Parts: sequence; C-alpha cells; structure tokens
Amino acid sequence: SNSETTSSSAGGTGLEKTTLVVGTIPVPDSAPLQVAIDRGFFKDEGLEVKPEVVAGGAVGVQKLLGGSIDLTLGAYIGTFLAQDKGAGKFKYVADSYGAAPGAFVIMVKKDSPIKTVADLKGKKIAVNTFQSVMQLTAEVQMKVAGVAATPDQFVEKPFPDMPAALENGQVDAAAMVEPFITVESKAGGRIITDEMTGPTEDLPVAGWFTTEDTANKYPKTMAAFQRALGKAQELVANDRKIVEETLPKYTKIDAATAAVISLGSYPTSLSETRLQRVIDLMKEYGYLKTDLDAKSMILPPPAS
Amino acid sequence: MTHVATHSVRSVIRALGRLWLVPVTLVVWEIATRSAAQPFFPPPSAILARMHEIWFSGPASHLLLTDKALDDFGPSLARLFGGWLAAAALGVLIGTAIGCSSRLADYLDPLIELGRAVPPPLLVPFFLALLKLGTPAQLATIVFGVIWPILLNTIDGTRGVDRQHLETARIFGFSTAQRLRQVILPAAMPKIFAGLRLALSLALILLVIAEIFGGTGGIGYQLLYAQRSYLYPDMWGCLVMLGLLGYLLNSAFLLLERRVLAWHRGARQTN
Amino acid sequence: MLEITELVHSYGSHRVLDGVSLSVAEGELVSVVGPSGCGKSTLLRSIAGLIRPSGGQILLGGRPVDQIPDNLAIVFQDYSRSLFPWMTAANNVALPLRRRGLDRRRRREAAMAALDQVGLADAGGKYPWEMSGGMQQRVSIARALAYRPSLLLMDEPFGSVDAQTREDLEDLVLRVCAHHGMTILLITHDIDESVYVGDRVIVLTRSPARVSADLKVDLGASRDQIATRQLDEFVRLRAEVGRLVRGGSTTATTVLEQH
Amino acid sequence: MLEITELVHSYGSHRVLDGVSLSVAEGELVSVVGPSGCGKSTLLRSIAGLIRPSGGQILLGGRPVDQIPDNLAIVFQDYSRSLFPWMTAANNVALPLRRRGLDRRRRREAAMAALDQVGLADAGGKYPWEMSGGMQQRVSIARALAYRPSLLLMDEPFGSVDAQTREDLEDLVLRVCAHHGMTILLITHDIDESVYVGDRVIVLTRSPARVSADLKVDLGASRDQIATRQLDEFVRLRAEVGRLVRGGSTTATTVLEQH
Amino acid sequence: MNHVRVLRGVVGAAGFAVAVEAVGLSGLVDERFLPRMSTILVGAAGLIVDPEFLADVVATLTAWALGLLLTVAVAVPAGLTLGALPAAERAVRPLIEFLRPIPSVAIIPLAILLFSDNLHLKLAVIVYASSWPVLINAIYGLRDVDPLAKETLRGFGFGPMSVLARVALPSAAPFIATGVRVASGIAIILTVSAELLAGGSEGIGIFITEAAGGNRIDLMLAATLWAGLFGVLSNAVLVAVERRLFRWHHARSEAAR
Ligand SMILES: Nc1ncnc2c1ncn2[C@@H]1O[C@H](COP(=O)(O)OP(=O)(O)OP(=O)(O)O)[C@@H](O)[C@H]1O
Ligand SMILES: Nc1ncnc2c1ncn2[C@@H]1O[C@H](COP(=O)(O)OP(=O)(O)OP(=O)(O)O)[C@@H](O)[C@H]1O
Ligand SMILES: [Mg+2]
Ligand SMILES: [Mg+2]
Repeated sequence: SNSETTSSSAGGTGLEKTTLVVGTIPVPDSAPLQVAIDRGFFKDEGLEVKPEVVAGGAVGVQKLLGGSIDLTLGAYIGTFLAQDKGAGKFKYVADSYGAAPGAFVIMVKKDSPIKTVADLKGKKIAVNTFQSVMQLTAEVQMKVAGVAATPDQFVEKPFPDMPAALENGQVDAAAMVEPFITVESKAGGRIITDEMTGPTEDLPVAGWFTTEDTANKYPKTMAAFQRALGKAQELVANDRKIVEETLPKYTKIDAATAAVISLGSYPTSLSETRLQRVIDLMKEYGYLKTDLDAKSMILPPPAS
Repeated sequence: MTHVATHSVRSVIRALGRLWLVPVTLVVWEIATRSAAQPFFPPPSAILARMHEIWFSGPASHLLLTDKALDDFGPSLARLFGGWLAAAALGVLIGTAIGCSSRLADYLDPLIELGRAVPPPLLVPFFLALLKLGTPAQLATIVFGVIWPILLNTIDGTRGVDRQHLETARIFGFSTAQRLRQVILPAAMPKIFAGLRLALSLALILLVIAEIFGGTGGIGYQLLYAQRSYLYPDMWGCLVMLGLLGYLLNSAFLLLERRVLAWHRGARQTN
Repeated sequence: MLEITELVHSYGSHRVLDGVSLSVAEGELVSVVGPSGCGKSTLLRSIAGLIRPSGGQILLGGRPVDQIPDNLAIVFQDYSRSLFPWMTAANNVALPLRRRGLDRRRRREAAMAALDQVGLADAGGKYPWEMSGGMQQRVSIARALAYRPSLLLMDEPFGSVDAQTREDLEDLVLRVCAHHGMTILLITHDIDESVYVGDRVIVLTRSPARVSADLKVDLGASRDQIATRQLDEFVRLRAEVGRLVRGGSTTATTVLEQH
Repeated sequence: MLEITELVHSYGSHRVLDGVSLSVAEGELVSVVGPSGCGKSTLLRSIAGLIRPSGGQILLGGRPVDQIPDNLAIVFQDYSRSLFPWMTAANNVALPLRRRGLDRRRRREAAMAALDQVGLADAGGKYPWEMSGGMQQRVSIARALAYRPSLLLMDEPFGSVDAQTREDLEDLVLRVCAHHGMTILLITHDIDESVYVGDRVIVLTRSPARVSADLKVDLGASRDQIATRQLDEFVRLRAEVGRLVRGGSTTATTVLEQH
Repeated sequence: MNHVRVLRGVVGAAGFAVAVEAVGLSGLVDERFLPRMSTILVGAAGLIVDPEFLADVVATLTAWALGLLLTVAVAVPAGLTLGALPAAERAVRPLIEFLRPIPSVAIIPLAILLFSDNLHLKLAVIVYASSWPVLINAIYGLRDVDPLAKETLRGFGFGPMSVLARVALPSAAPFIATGVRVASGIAIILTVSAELLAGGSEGIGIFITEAAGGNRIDLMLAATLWAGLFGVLSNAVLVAVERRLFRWHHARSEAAR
C-alpha cells in the first residue's frame, strides 16, 4: 500500500494506520464520504482519507487486491461475484446507497413502441456494466412481467452514452440512474418501469468494502472509519439538502440538476438480512455458483 | 516427389527452429503462474484448455472451430481488415500528399497532431452519434486509431525520397501519377510497410475497443464479459487469442512484404 | 537553341557561378571542361531548371527556363543514385518512354535496343544493385539516349567505363547526335574526349566559375578514334585545352575564336 | 604480402571471377585494369574480406583472409555513398583515426592535413551533400590516406576529378606509398594512369575475369608527369596495356615478363 | 518562414473548427451528444483558470513525459539490438507479435494488480504500448542503412558495435525519431486511458471521468481538446529537435521540392 502506516503514536488514538486511500465513484452513491471529509468527521477520528476516483466496482476490486487503495465503494453484486469467482475475500465496512423510488429506472426514447416491461422481450437493453445491479434488477422486472431475459440482450454502455444509444437505435431501452434520467426525460424519454419495485424494492446497492486481510490487520482504523462515515450517513439520510450541496463539489453535477434528481436511500447500518436478499436474488438468477454467507462479508460496526 | 517431401520437411524444421522461444516461454509462464497461484494469473495450460472448450472443440468439418468461434472471429476479422485497409488507403494517400507538399503539411500538421493525441475510446460515442449504425462507427474507430503510424511513416518516407530520384523523374517529365506510382511510393515503401505493420496489430487493439464500447459481439465483447464476470481463464483466453491472431496476421503480412520489398532486401544486403 | 547570359549562382553566401555566358546552337555538341568543384554540375542543373540560379538568364529555344524544359534528358554525374533500385535496368530505361506514347511492347523493344547499344544486351533483367559501376553508368546513358531528347545534358558520363567502352560510347553519342539532331552539352574531365566529341569546347575557370575560353573544334563532322586523334589540329587543341584547364591564359588564336 | 590463388566468385549462378591469381609484394603499387563489369570491384571486395569468395584462396601476410584484415583502407568506386552525410568532410576523414588511438585534436589536425593534401583545405566544414562529385571523391581519398593503412585498395579513385587534380593526386599517392611503405592496389580505367603509377599492371579479361597479363613497369621509382610520360618504355607499355584491354593477345615480351 | 508555418497551422485548425461548428449549426447531429465547437472552445478556455484542472494536467503531463523517456530508453536499444541481429529478431518475433495486439483495456486491469503506485502503473502501460512504434521503426530503419556506408567503416577495421553506433544509428535515427513521435501520441492516449480505466486522484482522464458522471459532454470534449493540444505542442518540440539533429537528412531530400 502506498499510504503511510504509522504506529499507535498517531494522535494517541491507537489507530494502526492513519491515512486511508479510498476509492470512490463520482456519483451520488458516495456523497456521505465527501460529507464526512468536508465536516471533518475523519479528522476527529485521527484519520486522513484520500479519495481516489476508480472507474467502477471491478477496478475497485483490482485496486484493493493490488494494494493501491485501502477501501473502496462498490456495488454489492460485483463484489459478491468477485468473491464467488475466487478473486479474493472481501468485507463490507459500511453501507452507502440503497434503492429508492425513481433512482434506478428503465427508459426508452420518446417515440419508442415499447410501452411495458413485457415489450422488452428480446430487445436490446443498455446496462452500465454486465452482471451489475442494473442488469439483475432488469432481469427481475422482466421475470415479474412474465418474459425471460437472455444474457445477450444486454449491452454494456457507460451511462453518459445511453441517451445517444437510445436516440440512434443501438439499444431499445436503457437502465439508467441520475443525472441521466433527468437528461433523458427532458428530451422526452419515457420511464417504462422502476427497477426497484416488487422483489427488488429497497434493495441495497453499494457499500464501502475492503479485503478481509486489511480488515483484520487494521481493526481500529476500520472502526474509526465506520464511526466517521456513520455520522455522515446519518446526516445525509435525513437531509437531502446536504447531498444537493455536496454533489457539485466532487462531481460535475451542477446545483440546479442536483436539486431535481431522484436520489436513492442512504442506509445508516449494514444489515445482514438486507445483504442476504441480494445474495439470494443473485443465486436465483444464476449469478452465483456457491453459497455466500452475508454475515461473513460484513465487518460488524464498532460497539459504540 | 521425395525431393519435394524432404524439402518441405526441411522447411518445417527450419520454421520450428525459429519458434524455439515459444515453448520456452510457455514453460516459464506455466511455472511462474503455478507457483504464484493467483486467480488472476491462471497457468497457460488452464487458459489453453478453456480456449479449446470455447472455440476449438467444434466439428472437423469446420476445422474444429465451434459455432461460437465462427461467430466471434468472422465479423471481427472482417471489420479488422476493412478498417486496416481503409486506414492504409487513407493514410498513404494523405501522407503522400502531405509529404509532397510542405504547404499542405503546414495547414494540416496541427490537426493531425491534435487528432492523434485523442484517445480513440473517447471518440467512440461520437462516432456512434454521427454514424448511427454499429459497423461504420466501429470501422471509423479502427481507422481513426490505426491511421497515425501509417500517416507519419508515409510522410517520413515520401519526404525522404532521394533527391536525385525525384530530379530524374522531373527531368524525364513524369506525370504526377507516374511520379507517385513509379518513384515516390516505391522509394517510401519500406517505411510505409513499417507503418502498416504497426497498424495491423493496432487494428486488433482498436477492434477490441470498438467492440467493447460499441458492439455486442466479437472477441472484444468476450473479453469484457469475462472481465466483468471475473472469469479469468476466459479473459486470458481472449488475450491469448488476440496474440495468436496478431502473430498470424503479422506472418501473413511479412509474406506480402517479402514479395513487395524484394528489391529492397537485395539492394540493402551486406555479405 | 540555348543562350546563357551572365549566369550567377550562389549556395548561401558561397558564389559558384560568377557570370557565365555561353550559347549552343541547335544540333551542336559542346564539351565543358573545368577544375573539380568549379561549378559545372551547378551550371547543368540550372539549365535543366533543377535549381533557380541567383541571377542572369537562360533562354532555351528563345524562352526563359523557369521550369523543367520539355524534351530534355540528363545523365547525372552520380549515376548510381539516379537509377531506381526497385526496377530492372530495362524498366529503368523504358520508364521515361511512357511520355513518348509508346505501348508496353514498343517501350521494351526500345529499351533493349538502347541497352544493346551501350553493350548491356544481357543485363536488361538485372537490378541496378546487381551491376558494376560502369554498367550502371551505361544504363543511365541508355536511358537518356532511348528517350531521344532534343537537349541532352551529360555530366561526366563516361567516367566509370574502360577505355574501349569509353571510345565506343563516344562514337555512339556522336552518331546519335548527328542522326537525331540532338543538341548536347557534355561535361568531361578528359581533355582528349572534350576535343574528340565536341564541336566546341568551353573551358571554365576555377571557382567561382566564368568562361575562360570557348574553342571551336575544326575536326569535321565525322570523327574516327584513331585517325582524328592523330590530326595536328586535334593535338594542338588538346594541348590548348590542357593548358587552359591548368589555369594558363588563352593564346591569341583562341581569343580570336571566341565570340 | 598479398597472395591470391585461383580466386573464384559467383553471384548466384553468374560467375564473375574465374580463377584469378596474382601476388603483390610489400610496398608495391599494382594497377588493375580490365573491361567494365569484368569483376574488378568484386576482386577488391574479396581482398577486403567484404565478400566471401566462392573458391580459391587469398593470403594476406601469409594468413588467409576470412574476416576484414587489420590496417586496411578502401576508396570505394561509389564514393558518394561511402561518405557519411551526417558528418562534415573533416569529421568523415577523422572518424577512422579513432582506431589509431589519436585524441580529438590530433585527429582533427591529421584530417585537415589530409584534406589539404587533396586540395580541399577550405572544405573541411562542408557536408558531403554540399560538395561536388570530385570533391567528395577527394574526401574519400583523404580519408584513406590519413588512415595510413598498410594495404590500400582504391577503386577508380580519380575518375571524377579534372586532369590537373588527377595528376596531383597520382603524384600524392606515389609519394605517400613510397614514404609510408604502403602496399597499394589501384583499379583504374585510365591506361596511362595504370602505367604511370604502377610498379606492375595487371590486366583482367572480359567477364568471367581471369588475369590476362601481368606487366612489370620498368620506369624507375621516381616518376614525373611530363618526363616519365615521354619515355619510350612508357609509350610502349601504354600501347601494350591498351591492346590487352581491347582484348588483344599478349606479345612475346609480356609473356616473358609474366611469372 | 517559421511564422508562416505557424500561421498556416492556425488557419488549418481554424478551418476545421469552423467546419465542425457549421455541422453543429446545421443540426445534422444532436447537440446533446456532440456539443457545438464554440461551446467546447469556451469550455476549454474556462479550464485554463480551473486550478483543479491544471493539477490534472500537470499529473498527466508528468506521467506522459516520464513514460516517453522510459520508452525511448527501453525501445531504442532493443530495436537496435534486434535490427542488428536478424537471428535474434527472428527468435523473439513470435513473442513480440504476440504481445503487440494485446489492448490497453486488458493490460490496465492486470497492471492494477501488479502496481500499487498510480504513477508506476501509468508508466508501465505507457512503455508497454508506446515501445512498439519505436522498436519497429528502429528495425526497419536499420534495414534501410546503405550497405556501402557500413562496409566503409568495416573496411577500416571497426567492429560491429562501432558500425552500429557510428553508421547504422545515425542513418536510421531520423526514422527512429518518427517512431518516437508516433509513440508520443500513443503515450498521451495511454496516460489518459490509464486514468480513465484505472482511476486515480489526478489527471485529465480523472477529470473526464468526473465530467462524464455529470453528463458534461462539453467538458469532456474540452479536456480532450487540451490533451490534443499537448499532443500538438509536444510534437512541435520533437520536430524542432529533429530539425536540429537531422539537418543533413532534410537538406539532402528537401532541396528537390
Ligand atoms: N547543395 C549545395 N550546397 C552548398 N554548396 C554546394 C552545393 N552543391 C554544390 N556546392 C558547391 O558548389 C561548388 C560547385 O559544385 P559543382 O557540383 O557544380 O562542381 P563541379 O564543377 O560539378 O565539380 P566536379 O567536377 O567535382 O563534379 C562546389 O564548391 C560545391 O562545394
Ligand atoms: N550484388 C551483386 N549481385 C549480382 N551480381 C553482381 C553483384 N555485384 C556485381 N555483380 C555482377 O558482377 C560482375 C562484376 O561486377 P564488378 O562490380 O566486380 O565489376 P567491375 O569490374 O568493378 O566493373 P566496373 O569497371 O564497371 O566497375 C558484373 O557483371 C555485375 O553484374
Ligand atoms: Mg560535378
Ligand atoms: Mg567496379
């Protein structure tokens, strides 16, 4: 790891390590981290957190394993997949982002003949990453509507490219998040369905995780991180305004857009049962081969 | 008949002699990956087994290729060649024009330098936006990505033509077309070929990028899918396949080069 | 046909031609001699329109040379670099004939005939880099002759061939010149040769070059390697040119003969 | 010093040297003449170890030539290609002197002195492509002479210079040869020159080359451009070599003189 | 003379900008996906005073410059060796040809696992991808050396290393330099790609990732434009160096035009 490891001397807090390099993604999911940094929650714990942009959950996993970061934001599905395939052993340290109405939707362009989820049968659907929460939840919604999804109907496209892909007909539908939902809606795009309803209602989406090794090696540091982030998570969960103010600081979403977009939820605790839902869904849809135990992938929050 | 047979046996032996580094590398690779025992670096034996399963366990009538292989490689290779040939034609054309006219060079230089510093992946969305359909956009991506070495080497080659060759052509009143075809292009050809060879394997790379960012099939798509699913042997299988394709394409290219540049080898040989 | 007045050329600040004036009539063969590095090749390049002289005027057929004149051929001093290494000797010779509107077969015939004339009947299929220096030089002579230009500029064209071949080539050029009415300017370092082939011999001074003498060669139109070289006039001219090249002054006779 | 026996060389199936035998003693200057394309340059390259002949033997100082001999210098026929265009004339001449272990300043002095000897005192700072053909040729002669090789191979070294310079260079080579005891093999097309500079003249036949005559030149050690050329022996030898090059048979005398 | 060239370059670039603007105005492409040239230019101008972007630029250019230096240090000797020893070249050719077509999108994830330092990671992928043009051009350049020039030096008794250093290298150098210029373009691309694909804390690629997350296509293009401008600048520097070093080369071929 390139972050300096200092002994217990640091600030007398007894932390094994006072600097953490944390992978983030410039999307609303990571707002609490920015809030915690801005309000000095980490500093209060004797921690210095250096955020580093990672291009996606998979990169986060690799960077963790390569040792260039200590923690990262990552979608649960991707991490579970990685652990299932034996890439490494991971532990979630904190929850970050969960489903909320209007934050994860499937859209089509203005004049599309597609009206309902059932119409998506055999149609090309853009997802930001293969085997991601966007794809899984789309599959779930289609199954609920009585049509089967096939793997080859999904196309990987970065979110920013989705409006154009819809427009010129490369894909028929796209599973989108903010701020792109707002952008596409302005151009007349229609929402076919919310991805997070029915079986996927309130589904956990992303959290902060690290490798099992790191979690075991720096228990006090992790606890400090959990405490600081927990405070921010608490703030954010109860006041949308804080997110709106924070977004323009670490993303290129401007204040006006931030004020109107639909945000997900910011859960305040890591819940084993909630994560187990994700694992069960993944098993049901053939994403996982082995039995994963949600409990073993959670670093329990510090006893306060 | 036997003469032909011994001859071909000998040439096979010679070819094998040239490939000695391949088994050595494979063995080292196998040992290294086995002792590291990392899921990200599977040993070559596992990779080859996986490749066999995916692509080469088909019926003999299809040269052992599976349907998946035909699906993966057919369209990809067509795009690859299409893009490479288009880039070759454009690159040589523009490069010759620029190499012959310093005025044109002055006008276009900044644009070229600007263009070749732009990462092609960033442009894929715009090609898609402009060209709508998948294949033209993918071709555009490949052309845009691979044209630069051809262009720069062609410019260098045409600028470096021996002055006395040009003077001879002018004295005998060669038409512009003749001058290009009979003097400038042959003289620049060795350098153009270096560019074409660079561009060929670059075209494979750009094909992968185009498939990743724009399409829904082919090796690039396979590679991405394997990466996303943490299927490391599959991912490495794609890499090895790309390497093999690159090697084969390059070998074919060198055969062509031997024919076209026979004079050059003769003129430049030392005893 | 060719009228040069007060030609001046400098490479950068280095003056090479310092007011060269001379004229060549249609069908004439004029030899040019002068010390090494005095500016002969520069003069020839100017006439061919390959370099733009710094001053003075060159008129060809009454018109100023501002680009490369039509119907011109050159045998370059550096023959090895003027042959195209990607073509066989025959193709090197045949290529310019495209301008003559000949079809492929006729071009090939003409090329082979020209190669035959310079003693390379067998070497048509060879590439330049498979040939000896003298052979390359003869290919470039064959190329120029096959082209049948109205003005032929030759820069030390026989420097790399043996004595016998040299004589044969001299006679060949004389024949071709007479037969096709070519005008020829021939640069040479061989004083005997300059007199033997020339209708006139022009002597240039040491750099920067000026014309130091312009000698008429009165040896008649038909020349013979043995007979001509034994003529008193030949011996006298040879001595005269030799003295001039060595930097001697012109004698009274030659001054009279200058225009 | 140099002993060649039954040297054979073919390019592919094309036989060029067909059993050439000759020997050169230490300090001797041997001229080689022969028709264009007969194989002179090939012979020279074989001696220099640049090509591996197909057959026969070359002994240099008693040892077979299987790589490039030490203490050798060559003036190539195609001088313009053998100069390095990225270096000035002075640096071109100075470069080989590194092998002599001279320091920078001494190399430069030696180079300037050699350039001066060939009449290029002012041209040391010029690049090859800024020089006339004859000047380039003289640079490559200067390079070879400055190196002070024990064996010097020259392939038509004076072909591109004017008569006066040529004579000066001939005398320079004679002087240097005598003074430093160099052994020199000099290929030339100029019959007078072959006799004037040579201790012996070797005549090669038309391709494939064999030695058709090996003439001893009895003109004494010190030669003079005017006096020597007027000697009866000179005139006789010149005629003899001329006849031989033209393919005539050897006269009784020359047969006697052959070893 | 020199400002004529600059002027012409500006005219060419301006012409291009005007053409793209015209396309934008014509409504041929949706402005949502391809913003108008004027918008991009305004955005690009705005970035000059953005200290965050300037830090990104410094990070990217540092990686690029170091990467290019390393590339030259690695690939030129390798190319000379392979060019001078055809047998070695033949032996490693399968490996080289096998490695060349492996794309950066595949290399970067592996490099992430191997390098924990972002700069090292970038340098590794830059060297990997930009070495090929230098290597190949060196091999072809060495093949193009006049054999007589080599023989001249061999004739004077110089060994193979001296001939390589004193004849082969100088006469192949202009073509190798062209390879370096190709490599410099590839190096910029790889720096930005590594930032895009592997992330990090600073760099033009990071800026672009952030702009993409906010759907600011205009800023993405503005940053891309800057990357391109650095390409132009670096090339101008390299060309100036070439013109100085290889005056002999240009003087020999240019006079005829
Ligand atoms: N490209 C050039 N740049 C600078 N100087 C040049 C160039 N070409 C020739 N010169 C100079 O011009 C002078 C005349 O050169 P030119 O080639 O005309 O001589 P020449 O009479 O043909 O000599 P030679 O008989 O040796 O071929 C020489 O001093 C030479 O150094
Ligand atoms: N590289 C080569 N490949 C094939 N044939 C060659 C090669 N070099 C020379 N030859 C042939 O070998 C013969 C002898 O060539 P060489 O250069 O030795 O002649 P030379 O006596 O030096 O002639 P010149 O006086 O014209 O220079 C020629 O017929 C030529 O065609
Ligand atoms: Mg000249
Ligand atoms: Mg020869």
